[in-house]
Amino acid sequence: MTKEEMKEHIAQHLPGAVFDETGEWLNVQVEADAWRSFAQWLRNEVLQMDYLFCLTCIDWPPAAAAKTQTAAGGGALTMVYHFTSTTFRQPLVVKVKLDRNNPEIETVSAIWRTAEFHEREVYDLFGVRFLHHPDLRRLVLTDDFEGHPLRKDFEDPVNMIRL
Amino acid sequence: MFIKQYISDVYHTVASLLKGMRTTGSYFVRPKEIITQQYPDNRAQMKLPERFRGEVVMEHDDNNEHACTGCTACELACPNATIKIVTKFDITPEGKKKKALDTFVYHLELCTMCNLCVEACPTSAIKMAQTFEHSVYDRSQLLKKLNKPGSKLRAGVE
Amino acid sequence: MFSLENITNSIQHWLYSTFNPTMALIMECVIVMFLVIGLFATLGLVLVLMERKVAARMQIRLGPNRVGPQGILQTTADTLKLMMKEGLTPNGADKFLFNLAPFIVMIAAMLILAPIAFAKGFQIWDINIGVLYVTAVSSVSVIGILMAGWASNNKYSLLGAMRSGAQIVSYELSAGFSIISIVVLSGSLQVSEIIASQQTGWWLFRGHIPAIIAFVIFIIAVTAETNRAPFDLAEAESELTAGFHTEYSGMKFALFFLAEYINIFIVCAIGATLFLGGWMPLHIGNWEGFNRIMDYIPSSVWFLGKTFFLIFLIMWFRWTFPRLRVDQLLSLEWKYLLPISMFNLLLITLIAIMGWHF
Amino acid sequence: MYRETQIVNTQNNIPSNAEDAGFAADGGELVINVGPQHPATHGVLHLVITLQGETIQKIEPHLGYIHRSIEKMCESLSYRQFIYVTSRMDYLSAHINNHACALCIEKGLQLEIPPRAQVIRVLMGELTRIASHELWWGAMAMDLGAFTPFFYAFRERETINDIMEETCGARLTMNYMVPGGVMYDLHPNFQKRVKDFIQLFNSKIDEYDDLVTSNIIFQNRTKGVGVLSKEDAVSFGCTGPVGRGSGVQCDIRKLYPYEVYDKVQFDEIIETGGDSFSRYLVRVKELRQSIRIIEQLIDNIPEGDFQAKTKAVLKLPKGEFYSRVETARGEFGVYIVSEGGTTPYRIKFRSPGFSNLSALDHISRGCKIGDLMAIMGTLDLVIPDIDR
Repeated sequence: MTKEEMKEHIAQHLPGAVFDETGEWLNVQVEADAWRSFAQWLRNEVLQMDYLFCLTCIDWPPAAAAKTQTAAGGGALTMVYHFTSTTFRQPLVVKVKLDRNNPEIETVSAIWRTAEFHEREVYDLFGVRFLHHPDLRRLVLTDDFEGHPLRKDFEDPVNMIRL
Repeated sequence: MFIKQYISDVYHTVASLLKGMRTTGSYFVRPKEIITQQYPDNRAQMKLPERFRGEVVMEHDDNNEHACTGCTACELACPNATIKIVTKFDITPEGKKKKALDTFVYHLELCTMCNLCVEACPTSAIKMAQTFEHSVYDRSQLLKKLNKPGSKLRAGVE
Repeated sequence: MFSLENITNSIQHWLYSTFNPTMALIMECVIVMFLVIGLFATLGLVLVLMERKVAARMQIRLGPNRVGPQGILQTTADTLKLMMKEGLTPNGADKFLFNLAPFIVMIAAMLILAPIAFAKGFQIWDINIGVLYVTAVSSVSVIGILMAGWASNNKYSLLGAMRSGAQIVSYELSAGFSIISIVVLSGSLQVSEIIASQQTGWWLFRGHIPAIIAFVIFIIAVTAETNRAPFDLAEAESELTAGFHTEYSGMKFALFFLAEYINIFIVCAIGATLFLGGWMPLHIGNWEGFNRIMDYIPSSVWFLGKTFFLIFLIMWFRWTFPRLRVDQLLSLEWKYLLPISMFNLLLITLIAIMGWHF
Repeated sequence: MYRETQIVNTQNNIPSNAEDAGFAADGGELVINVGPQHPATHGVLHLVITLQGETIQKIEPHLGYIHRSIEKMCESLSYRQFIYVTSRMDYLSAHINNHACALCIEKGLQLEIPPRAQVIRVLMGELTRIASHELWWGAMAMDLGAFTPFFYAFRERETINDIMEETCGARLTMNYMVPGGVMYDLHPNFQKRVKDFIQLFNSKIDEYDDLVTSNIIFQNRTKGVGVLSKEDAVSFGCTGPVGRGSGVQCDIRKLYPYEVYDKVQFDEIIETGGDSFSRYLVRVKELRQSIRIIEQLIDNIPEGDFQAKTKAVLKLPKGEFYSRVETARGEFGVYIVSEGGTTPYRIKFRSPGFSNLSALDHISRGCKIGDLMAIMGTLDLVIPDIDR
């Protein structure tokens, strides 16, 4: 399955999707509300995206967000999902933009089981709340840790080495 | 049929176990195969490869001169803030002020031996030494000054 | 010819001629006590060193080589270190049982030494039910292990102790069957008579294939009974850290450690006595000349040689095989060893009744 | 910092007894803590295991004991500098991790790598893979109670370490990779020593089979233990020998060849059993495949530069770059978001161990506690790789 075919399929299913083909792989941007059903479709329908090989988040604080014109006002957190299909072997990148002050998104841990740990990690380091996650707790940091270290405005005066 | 299976099971079990015992047993009777190096005793014969990275040193020649111009390229290249270069201003014979190295501070305790500073050095003033016995009783002993007291820049190095 | 029998006899003769019989008996007991304790200490040191050296050679290493010439004083130094160490008792432990357990294991090991014949006529107590006594007393040590595991108030220890309990109880059966098969062949429970019955050749060779099968089963079963790898589930270090002795330290730990090696020595000594003729030199039928040459080697050397050969075999197992899982351990016993040894006992009885053995 | 061990109910309704952490009155479950210091975890992994007798009901991994937030650290390091940090993640395949970073930077810079550097990278990568699998093989056998294989494995691994030391200057965390090539040229002795190693390895590899693979106790310990189905392996994102042991075709070297992997002949080992023994077999067979790759390349190292010309200060163009490589443990991915500066804006390391660990609970339910050692051994977890 080529990039173009994939793009057509997605555009048919989700007319509101925004594509970006500057990178190596096809990028799709979807709304947080549409994410859960879109994920189901990705996994089960024509594209057969059964392998989620990377799940992460990018923080765009207001200053950086204004510079890149990716979001308005209070900045954004972008969830990035890297998929591939063991049938077609064509990677796809899905991005979901979240409100930085109140980041919430539906979990996909029931669809791809690897997401359970990855989402816990993102929750831990970015503070994104995954709705209906079976076991949403901090993964690597202690339970009483304050703040989310991978956010750009996080400062640890003790442990951080700034060069 | 069952009995046959049972006996062949037992036979294969014993055979596989004996095969393993043959391997260890053959090493038992061949002490030549022993590979132990008796480290502190063989220190004299031990030769580390010339590329081995043990610690950063600065080379001084017989006139107590080094090649460091104090350009801080190594300091910038270092990922862990291991190197700190203190510069001073020398007066050249022409009466101009010239930046020169005052102290080359090297934190061995922070160093990861990544060799990036040596790669970055434009005058090959520093290099990696093959020493590796770095243990000391106090962490402060790991803070080193690499340029020897009274040393100065070799003539002709820019 | 040099013989330990002359020494023991002359000492006994001297004691009974100098003191009254009660006093002489007490003196004898004291001498035996010191001998046993001395033997324990020496055996512990020698066996631990031997294990480390054997392991090192198999693992292409040198092993201990720093303390003393060729490292022979290494275990002595280790023992000194362990004596100096503080014997901790955990807070939640049952203090009495916790401190009692290592001694129970140790005492059980000491008791089994009684009927073992170290050389011709060099035997503490030639009881007429020697073999039965050995099998009975050897099961006492499991109580010590269970006690240690339970009293430690540690989950790893408890799991280790329970495994050990299940293991020792089940493997005693097949060990018992192998022992009985020799009793059937020799027709006596007395250790000295079993050895004497091997005058014309060891039971391992005279008893045809069933005797060899019994010997193999005996070796497997005693390896399991002494909690040695591949049956060291009670202290499986990758699963249960150190099993039942996780919480022990200092000399109490050393006692467990020592008892493990003493137990190995004892079971190997029993194996050597039953299957390889104890102190009896290698005799082949009626080759008079050959037998006479063999007799020139002292009987104690024969006994120790055979025992240490078996010990080496058990060490060889340990440094070659992976560990079994707990259910496999039990299925090996109940599905393989026990049926085979029962059938084997039948064959041996047949051989003994028909007099088919050599 | 002390951390409460809490058992959270997920699917199976297991009563939580965190305060008691011991013998619950109902059901007789036993909760034991394996780790953070435990001989079998090979690092500071903490597993809270709920047992029923000796049967595992539930495993809950607690991570973070060696979390250094490398991703955050890399955000303040320049593109040349951050490569060395990745050696500290999966320290057993340090070279391959560095390779992934270098590839990602080169993708951003659109650098052409000299053919000599490509071959050197692949050679070093395969040597690293052998060294890593050797260590795994020894440690796996040791977990299962056989101590001797460990020393035999280390004998071969030591030879590789010596080769590495001679050419790269370090034994474990080589930092031999720079954007655009490798740091130094090969040492003159390299080819001869690698050939000697191949000879040594070929003469010893059969011992491995005699000692462990064909051993009946070992086979019983691993066959049918920790079965991971093909669908689950994909869903859990298991890659490397774990995925291939379950029949998933997931070798990045075959699927998305990088450097010269498309020019060498080797087989992707796939076993369909999905149990611990299949995973074991995949790794042991991969040892021979790695040797095969090295044999093809060692006599055909092209002449030329070992490093492409690069600027002193690297700046990646604005954009996102992702590179995937096959480490000894599975698929390792580097995701760089660049804003055009000298440091990455955001960097994410997709480590294979993290995904493989997430399958641990699923595959070890219902196994004995002794099986856990076989499962953890064949998952081949490296804890700094998981925590990052």
